[in-house]
Amino acid sequence: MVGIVIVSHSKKVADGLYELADQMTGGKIRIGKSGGTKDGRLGTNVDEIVEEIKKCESGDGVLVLVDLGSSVMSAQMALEFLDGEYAGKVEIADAPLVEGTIAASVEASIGSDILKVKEVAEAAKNLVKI
Amino acid sequence: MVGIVIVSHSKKVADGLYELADQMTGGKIRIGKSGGTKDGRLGTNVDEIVEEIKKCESGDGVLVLVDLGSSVMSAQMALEFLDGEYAGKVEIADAPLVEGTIAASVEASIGSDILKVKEVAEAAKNLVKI
Amino acid sequence: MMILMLTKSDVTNILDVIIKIIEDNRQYLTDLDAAIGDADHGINLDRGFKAVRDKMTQFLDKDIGTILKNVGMVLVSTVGGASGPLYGTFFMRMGNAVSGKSVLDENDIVAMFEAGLSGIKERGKAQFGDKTMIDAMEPALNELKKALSEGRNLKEAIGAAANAAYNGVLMTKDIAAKKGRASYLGERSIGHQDPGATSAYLMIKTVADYVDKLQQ
Amino acid sequence: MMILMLTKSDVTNILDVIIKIIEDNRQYLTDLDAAIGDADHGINLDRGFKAVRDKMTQFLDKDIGTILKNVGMVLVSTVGGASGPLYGTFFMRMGNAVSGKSVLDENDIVAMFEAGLSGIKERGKAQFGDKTMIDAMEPALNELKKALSEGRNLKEAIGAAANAAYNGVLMTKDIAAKKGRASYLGERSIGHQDPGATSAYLMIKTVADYVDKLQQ
Ligand SMILES: Nc1ncnc2c1ncn2[C@@H]1O[C@H](COP(=O)(O)OP(=O)(O)O)[C@@H](O)[C@H]1O
Ligand SMILES: Nc1ncnc2c1ncn2[C@@H]1O[C@H](COP(=O)(O)OP(=O)(O)O)[C@@H](O)[C@H]1O
Ligand SMILES: [Mg+2]
Ligand SMILES: [Mg+2]
Ligand SMILES: [Mg+2]
Ligand SMILES: [Mg+2]
Repeated sequence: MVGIVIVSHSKKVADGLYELADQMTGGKIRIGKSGGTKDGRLGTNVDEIVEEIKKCESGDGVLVLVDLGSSVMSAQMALEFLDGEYAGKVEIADAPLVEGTIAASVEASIGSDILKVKEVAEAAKNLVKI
Repeated sequence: MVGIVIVSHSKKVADGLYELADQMTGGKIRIGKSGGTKDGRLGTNVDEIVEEIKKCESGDGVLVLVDLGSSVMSAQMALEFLDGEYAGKVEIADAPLVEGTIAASVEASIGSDILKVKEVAEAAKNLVKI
Repeated sequence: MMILMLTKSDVTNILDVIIKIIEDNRQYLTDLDAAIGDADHGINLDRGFKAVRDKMTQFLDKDIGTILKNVGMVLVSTVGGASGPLYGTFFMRMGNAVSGKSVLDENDIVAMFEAGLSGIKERGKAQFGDKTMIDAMEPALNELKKALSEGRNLKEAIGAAANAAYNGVLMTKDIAAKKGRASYLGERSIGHQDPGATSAYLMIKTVADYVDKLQQ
Repeated sequence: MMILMLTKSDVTNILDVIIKIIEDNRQYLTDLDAAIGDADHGINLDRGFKAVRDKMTQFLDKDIGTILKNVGMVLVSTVGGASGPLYGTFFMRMGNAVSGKSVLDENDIVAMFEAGLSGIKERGKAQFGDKTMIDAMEPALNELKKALSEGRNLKEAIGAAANAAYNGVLMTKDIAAKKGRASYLGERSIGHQDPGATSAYLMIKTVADYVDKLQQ
């Protein structure tokens, strides 16, 4: 199963979104989360992103979802820091954080591959809410 | 100034996103939040949404941002429960929660009107992150 | 020939049984939701109807319309999931349709069901066949109207409506969800019974069973 | 004629001063960020450079390239904002450009600055004129190269680079942000000085002042 890693500037956002996604997938997939800096400020934590990706990789790849501008850069750095065994297995979605994470988590839980999971996450942009 | 109300199924997501938006706007605008049910489950709380909208209305209207499907319905019910004085002053954005909230909060903080703030929130759909 | 009417105490008795039935099916409805949603439908409704039970004394002296409206308001305030605004709107609209009344005849029952269902459709923008509670409710309403127009009595008509609701529930197994959380699964939701259709059936069945036991 | 070279201890001395300068300007940089961002740039950098200070002993025995790479890694791990990956990449790429060296000549300095700046551009996909740290760095690099090619010495060239960086900072006041958080403000960011360009200037100025005091 594809793993999902949630990256936010806020630990609360990451923790809460984890709960929402986990509730929808009932433990079927691995979901990681990194929010806030090591010392508890609003911001991102590259080392933690690396660790969470490792925890969530079970052979089928990991999709990373991010919130604001600099979390993309932090996620990209995390990918560069990962060993060669992860090369090409981890993708960052160009998707809205909450909506993309829920959609991607459900898609991963039905066993879709990483490209499909990423596609579904990115399609969450076009979600019509009203 | 236009007020912003964040509606999520998760109290943590609402609280964390509030902090992110407040950090970006430095107290210049009123930001409300409602996450989770009255008894602390994942879900929405219509009464709290009503209260938060009231707290955030200072004459220029309030934009409500929502996460998943049923939070739209809850926000719509909240609008129906509001007294006549709020009629036409409160809008729900068809926007991604995190990205829309940040963009809308900044836009509100520079004094834009509710239609412009809503437009900016909804344009966050097209944000290219990568 | 006697015509069966529902009194205010019939309505509150039915509500009491619904509260009980939802409590009994709390786990079942939650398990159905675990398969295609977020595993909370039974928890949500039980929380809502327990709140109705707790607040009931506050509006028990009112007319049927006001009672139903208040039931709806309590559900909206306490359920927390999509079923909150949906069933909340259902009960509020039913209440509006029979506002001020202390007995309900066949026409009232049809009118309130019709008003409630259109409230749900307006609120959730779903249609029959989207794998939602509407898939139980709409066939039930149609069957109720058909049976009454064919001259069958209220007991028979509500019984037939409950059967139609049941068939609607079964149908939800064969279709893909187009609304609500199950729609994230798309085609993968086929094979699973919709929790909201199931709870709607349970409520309609409760009414049918209650009415069936009334003396005509 | 003597040619000015930077030794390893020059590099670590400069780092020490940068740590101090960032600490001294923590509030100033944060206030600049409050106007057009999220009021944390000074806090972010101070946190990062304090961590550099704390970890410095762990790599002080290494060559200049390794030291700079480690500085970059520490910044990436501890800063927390956009400036973390950006300055982190800057120092890491500088380190790579002078890997194994224990003294730096003019060519090394140009090469490392060039490598660092292109790292920032790759990482953040911003260009000169987007109201970012690049607006201080790119004119500084261009001026450094120009001055050296005109035969001016390193002191003069780095001094000129620092002036160019300062003009770049001033320019950020007149333009709208296209990258980073300030871009949410669009045209409304005009009139405000970019915090990242300011911190970049402070670092370049630190190098210039240090080099200026060296005996040629
Ligand atoms: N838009 C809608 N219209 C009608 N019914 C819906 C709609 N969305 C969801 N439902 C019904 O609500 C049920 C789920 O309710 P519940 O689990 O309490 O809410 P949530 O999905 O928010 O957790 C679904 O099984 C479905 O029958
Ligand atoms: N894409 C980018 N490319 C180059 N520099 C950038 C970019 N995004 C932001 N910056 C710089 O980073 C500075 C903000 O840094 P900081 O406040 O530490 O990060 P954050 O914006 O995440 O809070 C800006 O003033 C700008 O100079
Ligand atoms: Mg549910
Ligand atoms: Mg739910
Ligand atoms: Mg900042
Ligand atoms: Mg920041």
